[in-house]
Amino acid sequence: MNKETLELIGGIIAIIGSLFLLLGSIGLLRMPDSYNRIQAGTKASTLGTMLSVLGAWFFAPAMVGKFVILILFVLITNPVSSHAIARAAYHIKVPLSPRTIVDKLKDKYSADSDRMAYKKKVKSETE
Amino acid sequence: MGNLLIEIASGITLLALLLGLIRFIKGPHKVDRVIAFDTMTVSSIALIVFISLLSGNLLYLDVALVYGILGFLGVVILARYFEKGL
Amino acid sequence: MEQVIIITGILLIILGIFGIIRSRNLVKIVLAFTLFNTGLNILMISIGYIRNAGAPILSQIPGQGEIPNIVDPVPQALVLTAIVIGLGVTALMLAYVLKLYQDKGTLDINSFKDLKW
Amino acid sequence: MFVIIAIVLGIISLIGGVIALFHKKLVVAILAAGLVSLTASIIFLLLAAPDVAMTEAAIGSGLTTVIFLYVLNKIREKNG
Amino acid sequence: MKNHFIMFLTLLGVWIMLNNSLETSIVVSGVVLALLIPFLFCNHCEVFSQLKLNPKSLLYTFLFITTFLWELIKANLDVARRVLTPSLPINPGIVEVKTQLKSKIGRIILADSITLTPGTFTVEIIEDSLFIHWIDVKSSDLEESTKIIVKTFEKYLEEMYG
Amino acid sequence: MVKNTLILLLTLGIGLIMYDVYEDFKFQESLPLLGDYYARNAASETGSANLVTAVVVTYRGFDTLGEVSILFLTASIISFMFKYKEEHATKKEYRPASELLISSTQVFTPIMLIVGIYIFANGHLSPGGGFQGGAVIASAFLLMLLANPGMHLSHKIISRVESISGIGFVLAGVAGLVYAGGFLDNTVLSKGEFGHLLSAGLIPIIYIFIGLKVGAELSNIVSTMSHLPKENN
Repeated sequence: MNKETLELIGGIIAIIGSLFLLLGSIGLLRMPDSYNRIQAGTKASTLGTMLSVLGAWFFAPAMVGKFVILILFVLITNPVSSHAIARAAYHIKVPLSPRTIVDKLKDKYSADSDRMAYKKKVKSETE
Repeated sequence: MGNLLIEIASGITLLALLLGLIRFIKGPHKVDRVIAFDTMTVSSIALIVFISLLSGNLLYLDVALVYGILGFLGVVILARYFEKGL
Repeated sequence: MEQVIIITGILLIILGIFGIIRSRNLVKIVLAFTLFNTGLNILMISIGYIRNAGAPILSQIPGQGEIPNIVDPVPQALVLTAIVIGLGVTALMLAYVLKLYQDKGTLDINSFKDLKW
Repeated sequence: MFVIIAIVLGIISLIGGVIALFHKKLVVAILAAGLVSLTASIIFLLLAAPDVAMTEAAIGSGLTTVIFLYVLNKIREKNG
Repeated sequence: MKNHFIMFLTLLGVWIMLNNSLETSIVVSGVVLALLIPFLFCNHCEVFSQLKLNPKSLLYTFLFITTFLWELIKANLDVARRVLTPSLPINPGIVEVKTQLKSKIGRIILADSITLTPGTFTVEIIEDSLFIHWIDVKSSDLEESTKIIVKTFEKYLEEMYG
Repeated sequence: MVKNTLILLLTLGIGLIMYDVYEDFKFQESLPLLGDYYARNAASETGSANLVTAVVVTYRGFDTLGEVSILFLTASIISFMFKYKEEHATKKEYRPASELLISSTQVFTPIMLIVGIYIFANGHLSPGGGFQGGAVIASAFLLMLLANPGMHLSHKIISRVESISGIGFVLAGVAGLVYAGGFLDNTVLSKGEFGHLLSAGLIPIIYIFIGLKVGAELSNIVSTMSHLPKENN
């Protein structure tokens, strides 16, 4: 494997990754409500960033540690942020799009007593 | 050859950033703006990596590393603010 | 590239000053101050920029009479501390804003006329 | 290539600044200020100043936002 | 104790990969730091204590990672198809699924994997039911959706963490 | 109406001044005098690869000392203004964080701390240093506060870390005065091999002190702001 071939492979992988980033942004524009925007936006861009960093690794094979740790950081931090914002969005009653078929969480949230019990349980756990 | 490919890739990433900005301007609800911000942060990590390759200085990767570990904090803070948990 | 960045910095400074003068809300004024701060930092860094020069991190000790091809490190060292100080000043200003709000119950700058005669 | 990157980042940061000044909701304004900080960090990187870019990244991504929001939280609590 | 040991290994690995070299000074300082940090800041952490350390669980970890990467790429292509089709063929909804995992680390890995594969993500976790937003609801029934969404990952995670 | 016109006129005036700045802006073709000196000699005098670090820690060390004390002053003013009183401490009402966030915090916090330590221990080799590392460490404590808003960072530990690192910083400076050329001269220890972790004399040690001090101060600010009292006391 000479340097030219490695750079060609890396460049193609990086372009595929950036296409995923573009796809995430298009999804962000086209989707009808916030939850679907989280689906398209943050997730496609996670894979896009991972592929871009992987492609960049072919250009500097000696820096393997930094690229691996960058991919790992993106992989472990992203689901936490998208889960947190989705939970907050449901809590402040961001409307679901009219195309939604089923909403199982609504029954759970409307039963106030259940929610209070859940709250108490979590509080006792954290203290 | 390799540099040309990376330039194309960073051009596409810039286009993604601009599309995210459109959602940030339009966003009917504040949650939509937060999602657009999150997407732009993640995309800019890729942009920083491309810049470090184009300028030939691999020490710039440390900046991308800081964004990788701290980028999610802003979104979590805003989410906790919205759900009255701060 | 340098012209574009300098125009960005200058426009951010003008925007910040305009916001500081025009806004009524105290929190908005602090926000405009941070914008002003960012624009000023960008302008100060671009003073030390030299075309086609690298970052001020050397890979080996330069020999006798040899000048490495790097940008000026002095403005960068100044801006480095300015950003951290900026965070401290912002926190202090926001603490005062909260104290004023707890006293008067409003954020409108027009209602703080105690020293006006 | 760097020229194009600089132009796009300049546009994003100026639009972010305008939103930060003229939007009615304070939360959105604070978020837009975070956007300005994000682009400013990449602009510092283009100017060959990685130290400054890292400072801006470490401080602008979490600490500035949280200080604004803690104060805003208290104001919101009092207004009910 | 087990938690501290695994945390030590993780932190040492992170330190060596950050420095990107295996010199003696870096390894020694890494060992010192990785011993110090869990003892100072992690008195109440118990995330890693349920981890099993035997050859079987290592094998299942490997299988899990390959499955996860395959699912990630497959699901991304699926969402790409949906986004690029002009009529936008989506069918969203929030469904409830059950999990049998009890350990904390297993639950966060399960929720993270569900969130990372596009098409599904976790909105809320209440006790042992997860509420999933699904971009294309195939079935709103509890058992049916549990079988489709959770079982792919859970069978590996059960072997790994119990 | 009059006010709006005045504001517009003022902004226009500032715009004109700024336009003048832009017109007269000359791009540098070569390094100015001071920068030239640093570029030639800083690496061989201090042994540090990152020249910004050399300037911040040794050549302009007094600036850094003043800067750190301004930060200390800010943190203490804020905590005096909103003094935390045990008897007035009401139970904070908040919605608990989700289980995923609470569990992930236990994994992320040590990793963030080690990234912060990496950043300020490698200040003389790669971009980074005490200020950035301190900010990352403060962000780690911020994440703990977000997952668990009722938690109190111990003020005793924070103030001890801060005062010890402050004293260490000054002592390192005095050691330079006694054993080497001047205040904060870093050649007390040997310069070591260029480009390795243990090199550049005292610079890594001073940066570790600065990093701990900045981290403690920023954590103090964040912790005070997170427990703001509801009413004026």
